[in-house]
Amino acid sequence: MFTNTLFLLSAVLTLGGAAAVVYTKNLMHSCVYLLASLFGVAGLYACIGADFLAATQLVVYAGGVVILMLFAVMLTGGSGNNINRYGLEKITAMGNTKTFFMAGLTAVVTSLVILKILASVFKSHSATVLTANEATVDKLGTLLATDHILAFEISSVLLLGALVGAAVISRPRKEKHD
Amino acid sequence: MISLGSYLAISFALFISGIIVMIARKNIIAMLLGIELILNASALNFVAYTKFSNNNLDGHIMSLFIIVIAAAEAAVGLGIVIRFFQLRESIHIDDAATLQN
Amino acid sequence: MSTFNLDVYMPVVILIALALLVAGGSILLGSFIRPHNPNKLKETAYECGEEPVGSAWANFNVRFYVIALIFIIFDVESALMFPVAAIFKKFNQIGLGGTLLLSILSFTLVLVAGIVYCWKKGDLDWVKSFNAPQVNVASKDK
Amino acid sequence: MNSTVVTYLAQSNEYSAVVAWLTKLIGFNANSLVAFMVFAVASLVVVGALATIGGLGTYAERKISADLQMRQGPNRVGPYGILQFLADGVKMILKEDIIPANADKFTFILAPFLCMVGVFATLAVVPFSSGFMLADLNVGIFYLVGMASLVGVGVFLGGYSSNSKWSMLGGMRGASQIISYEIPATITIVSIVLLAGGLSIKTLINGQGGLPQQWYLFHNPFAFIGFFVYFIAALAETNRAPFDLPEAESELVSGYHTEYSGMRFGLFALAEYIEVFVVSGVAVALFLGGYKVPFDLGTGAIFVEKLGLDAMIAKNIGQVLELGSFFTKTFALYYVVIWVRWTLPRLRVDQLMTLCWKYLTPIAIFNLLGCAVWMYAFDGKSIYSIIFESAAVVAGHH
Amino acid sequence: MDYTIATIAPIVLLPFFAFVINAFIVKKFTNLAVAISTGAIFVSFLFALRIFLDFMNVYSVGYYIHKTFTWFDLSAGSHIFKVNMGIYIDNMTSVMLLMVTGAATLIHVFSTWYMHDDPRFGRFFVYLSLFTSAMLGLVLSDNLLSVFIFWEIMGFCSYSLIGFYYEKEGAGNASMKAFMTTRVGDVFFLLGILAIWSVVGSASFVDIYNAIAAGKFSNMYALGIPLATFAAFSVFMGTMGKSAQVPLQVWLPDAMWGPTPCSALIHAATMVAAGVYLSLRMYPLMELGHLLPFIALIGGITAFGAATIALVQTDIKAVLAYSTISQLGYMVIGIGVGSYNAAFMHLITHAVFKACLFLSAGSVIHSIHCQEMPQMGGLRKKLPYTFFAMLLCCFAIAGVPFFSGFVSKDRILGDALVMAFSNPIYIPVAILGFGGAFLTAFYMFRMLFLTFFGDPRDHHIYDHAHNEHLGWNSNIPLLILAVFTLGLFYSGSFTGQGEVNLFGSKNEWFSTLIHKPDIASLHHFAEFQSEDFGAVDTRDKLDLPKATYDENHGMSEEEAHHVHQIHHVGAIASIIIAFSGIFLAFSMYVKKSINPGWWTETFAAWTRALKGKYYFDDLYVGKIIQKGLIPFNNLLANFDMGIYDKYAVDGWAAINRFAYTVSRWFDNNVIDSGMVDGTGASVRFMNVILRTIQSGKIQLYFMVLIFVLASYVLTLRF
Repeated sequence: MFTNTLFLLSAVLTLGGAAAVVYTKNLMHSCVYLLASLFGVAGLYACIGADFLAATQLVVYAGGVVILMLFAVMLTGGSGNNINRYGLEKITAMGNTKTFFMAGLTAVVTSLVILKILASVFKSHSATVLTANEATVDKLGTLLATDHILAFEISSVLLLGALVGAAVISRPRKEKHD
Repeated sequence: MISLGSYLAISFALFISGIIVMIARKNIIAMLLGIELILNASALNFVAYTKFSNNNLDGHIMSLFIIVIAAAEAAVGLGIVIRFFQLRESIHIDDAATLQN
Repeated sequence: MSTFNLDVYMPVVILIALALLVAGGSILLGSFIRPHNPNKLKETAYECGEEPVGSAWANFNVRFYVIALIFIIFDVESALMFPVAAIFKKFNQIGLGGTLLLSILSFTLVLVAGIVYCWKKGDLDWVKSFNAPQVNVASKDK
Repeated sequence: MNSTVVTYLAQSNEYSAVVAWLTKLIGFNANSLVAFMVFAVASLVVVGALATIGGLGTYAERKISADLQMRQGPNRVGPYGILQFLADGVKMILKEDIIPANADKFTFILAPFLCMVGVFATLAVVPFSSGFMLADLNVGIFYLVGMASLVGVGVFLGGYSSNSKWSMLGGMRGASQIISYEIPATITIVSIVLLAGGLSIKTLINGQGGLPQQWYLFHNPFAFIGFFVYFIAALAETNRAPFDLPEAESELVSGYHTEYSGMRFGLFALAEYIEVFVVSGVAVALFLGGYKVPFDLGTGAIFVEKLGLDAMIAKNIGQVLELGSFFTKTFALYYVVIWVRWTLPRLRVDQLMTLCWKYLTPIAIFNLLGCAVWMYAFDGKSIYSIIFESAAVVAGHH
Repeated sequence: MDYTIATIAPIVLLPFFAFVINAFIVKKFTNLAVAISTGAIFVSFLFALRIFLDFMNVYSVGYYIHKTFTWFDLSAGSHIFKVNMGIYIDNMTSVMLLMVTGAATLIHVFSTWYMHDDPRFGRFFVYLSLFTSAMLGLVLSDNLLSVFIFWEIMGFCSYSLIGFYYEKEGAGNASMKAFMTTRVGDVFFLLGILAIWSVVGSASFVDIYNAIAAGKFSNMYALGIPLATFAAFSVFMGTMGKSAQVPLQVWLPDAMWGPTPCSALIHAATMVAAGVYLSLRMYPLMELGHLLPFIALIGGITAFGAATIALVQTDIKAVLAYSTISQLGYMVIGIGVGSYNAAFMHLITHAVFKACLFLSAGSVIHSIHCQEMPQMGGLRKKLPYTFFAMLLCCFAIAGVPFFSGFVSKDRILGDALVMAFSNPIYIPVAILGFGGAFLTAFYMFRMLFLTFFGDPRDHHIYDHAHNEHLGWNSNIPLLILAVFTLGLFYSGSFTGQGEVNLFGSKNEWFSTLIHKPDIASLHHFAEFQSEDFGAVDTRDKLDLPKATYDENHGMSEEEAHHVHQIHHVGAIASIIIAFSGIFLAFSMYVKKSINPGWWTETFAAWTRALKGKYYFDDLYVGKIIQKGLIPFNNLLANFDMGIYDKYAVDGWAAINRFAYTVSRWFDNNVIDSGMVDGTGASVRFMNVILRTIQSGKIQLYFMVLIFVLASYVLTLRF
């Protein structure tokens, strides 16, 4: 009963958020809707017992990625419909009928592909019995420290690379005359 | 109500939304939003399959690293966007079509 | 391994609903009794009593972004550290503490290298951004 | 595991009776339904209590600041002015609700809601006592970190949506400050998790005891430093002085909520005061033994044994003692927070970032590694038990 | 001594770790980086020495160490696709390891002196470390795939080191040339690996040997030729590229743009020898593919041709470079005439004396800052140690008895002579071989005399030769290498397993231990079983019989006697040839009784051809590359105008005007408008389309990607 409610709420939040991301024309709003969608995904994780992943989703996405996106939106001029000094359209560029038509076409094709792949799954897994939810933290920790130790260590290198790379890219640069 | 099918359907919808956002938007940041949606859809798939097939946690690990990579990707991607904006005063994707200057 | 019921998430949902209810309710309650007579002056943003100049949604200092960037990397790092830290005690009891300690050490030190790099390059200095000229469009955009 | 208010109540016979009666009445298993109702009531109690505490927080702040500055403080409304917060509340509801014309209305309305949700959701895992706890999630402390980060989004959106330069600056500063100080706080939490061996709040508290030498604060030197790192970071995360840059009156008018008026402003304030309580509570749970009462009085077993009380009543007495223990420590920290605010001058923005990234974060990482090495080297024993045991060994030799 | 991968891998990994560490610290801590590099290779040398002594101790033909582990496994069901990596050490490998690590150590030490004042002192060592680890990896590899990987890493290092002085334009061009030329060979080599894989299903040497023994290659054809021949030829093309055999020899002389120590290590001692080493490993395949005569011929042409070019060079390093090509030619002759262990011995002896020669040349160049021999002369007194070392090496390379070059080269030539008597195809090989030997003796001593004897021709240079800068780290490597040019280290038995014999015909360890893996003897490998990672080798070496020297080499008494006789003739001939070459050089450049100028004037055309290096560069650069397409076009045009128009069109027109008109109409309307213009138009049309597609619009790419993927998936059935 409650499980289904939680699932439904999360699903509605996820899909509604995603749909709103598609629909809205305001970049800042679409970031907020993305937050809602990701929040819903966290709920979906929680529904199938992936409690640690749900929390990670909250920490990394709600706290991290969305804030980063919001900052990036601000750094590139907010979401006002300004025209910059070169006369270029500065922001928006949120698509028009033509691009949405193309996107719709692609989406149809993609959904054909995915539906074809998923058809068998939908047929065979119609009635699954939910296994009991278990605490995942210890298991995940054990996996990370044993089987996936290499991935764990390499991810630190990946993060280091991302940190250094992004810092170098976005660092303010001195102009020539100084 | 909670079944593999419903999870796959949700992740399918998320994925399609991501595709649409990625192609329809001409704003680089908005495209990155689409990429986040796509990555989330795939991560959700991994967890769902893990739950409904053998219930070992490999899918969780995979999703965990997808999240890690998504974060790194967002950091670097947005860094590039900001740098590009500093150079061009634009975050229109088609302004990024030239290879030089 | 003990199992758990999804009912443990009930309070979370209830509390979120309560938060929305409390916030929405108080505003709704106020709307019945509070005065509502807006005028143009009231609705302008506060700018020391002057007419606001331009939009506030101009570009901001890149420093903010670099900070957010370092933040997200360390956020992810801590997210990965949590499960490993949680099993440390258990592993220590069965005699695997040394290997786990090594892996935690190497994982952390690699990221420390990152923060040392940013420190050396001055990304952590806030003041520098005031002195160093930069290609920031905020001042030009009028 | 999963010992919440429901599992606590389920120990009594009445609970199962009620469940059985309801099951009979409505025709299907009412376990979940009763749990829901209990949770709902408990949540209402918690929210009510904390709203009051938050409100009283404003009163306490004024009173304490007045005390520190040798003034009277509010003293007109009610005895000692204690009803001041009610008067404030009424005022806020009665104030006109102004949304600036140029504002982004959607986010303007959403921002305080986000703050509220972020703060209220963290209440779920605040351990008031071993029995009175809303949810004991397996990932409790991590969940708390995640939910609390919603506040950052709320603050940013609040600053952004007003379309005022003061708000914008305040919002950017606020968000970057909150996320920055989340790092040392989180890493310190990781080091305590490492000591306790689990993410659930219950596990964290059960690793400690009622007496100070059993607390993680005095477990080892790294945890001791960690407490101060966490406390400073928590202050900054809640935008409290001396880290209240986002709302620095002398610089930014009122920061990110410059354009907010009436109840909308009230929500920000309420969220802030409750968050202070929550971080104080978390600090207590992590470092100061949480709800633990000395000499295991909290379990109530001793009352059954010595006084011959009924088991359930003894347990209830134990719970009250635990609640007392938790609230005493938390309010003590709360007092320190207010005390700090009215004692220390505000930092400059560059000092703020320097403090975070060049002092707290390296120290926190050092603490984490130190804790890991300590665990490995001393097999998880606290400094007290090491000294005590060696003393015992020495004593045994003589 | 039981070996596991963990006890063998340090040989490769130490230099590699040195490379990794140095790559980071080289800018700040140059001296530390140099010390790390040198130390790492020295420790590798100790490891190699231990392995070598162990093999000497066992002293058995059948002893080898083979450790494999699965790199990746893509097997699905019954379809096995498994890639193993591993280590294979037999007697040959152990000798090779010792040579590579020893030479590399000495050259590292020498480089600390030679490169010391260079601004990129540290970086040089970074490259050297990477190179050394790659070379050692190649030597230890048990399969062609890892050989190829290390082969390419070496190619890269060679490229970097040739272009080390990248400020000079010539260096940049030379490095590019070396890279591209060897690439031609490498492509064939890869093709060969694939061809072999298609038959064997593995690239492991042992698997290949087993497949050959089992006759898997029979009745396999590729492009209409036997697959064995095809594979052997492709692999040998790799050798030709790497070991600078005609016609891919052009890059090696230009490789001398690199610093001299790197020339010594890479372009004399090790990397170029790796090609020969590969051919030695693949000997059964070459034999199976009936490629040996071809190989011998290529080797002969290379040996002789390069020697003739060396006659007229004036740059001291150029002489050495051509001499290297020529000596590599001898090794290839050795392979071609089936003189397996002599070819390998020549590889080793050549590595030693050529490294020493290069290092000597390096110390001369570094002392006088000049490479041109006509400006040298009389340096004997200034550089006595260098002179001594170079003298010994020249004796060795010229084939004077008691020196190493004599032992190995004489054996190759002797076998060539034996083959020439039995098979007329080999007659030119023998002639070219002996001729080359004469020229070798001549030009090496020409170089020696021009450099060290006579009066100083350029007093400015002579006076400024600062020999006081020569230190222990420049002389000791030279002298150590020079000592090892003595023949008794290779023939005879200094390890105490047989009797010492200065003439090198009795009980010598080299030919006792290293046996030709010809098809007849491949059964030896059949007992092989792959072992898991790090497992101890199950072969109990105590059970292995000690190898004994077979004077008859498995032939009957009579045959052996016949062969010995020819060998004696060959030996005497080569001694005479060597001394006459030396005498000729002596009389030309020391006694000056013969005027070399007369010879160059008399045979001016020849001299020009030699100076022009037989115009190979002109051919490649000028003819094939630059004008490759235009002459082809011209040819077509000439055909059109000169033959078709002149005879066919005019003739036909005269006979039949109607046909002519029709032809012209056809020409105008169909060929020109339709096809020629049509081609242009279609290109323009495609251009428009392609330009639109190649718009840089990432979303478009993404869409196309999705559509292509979709069209693929939707056509699948599952």
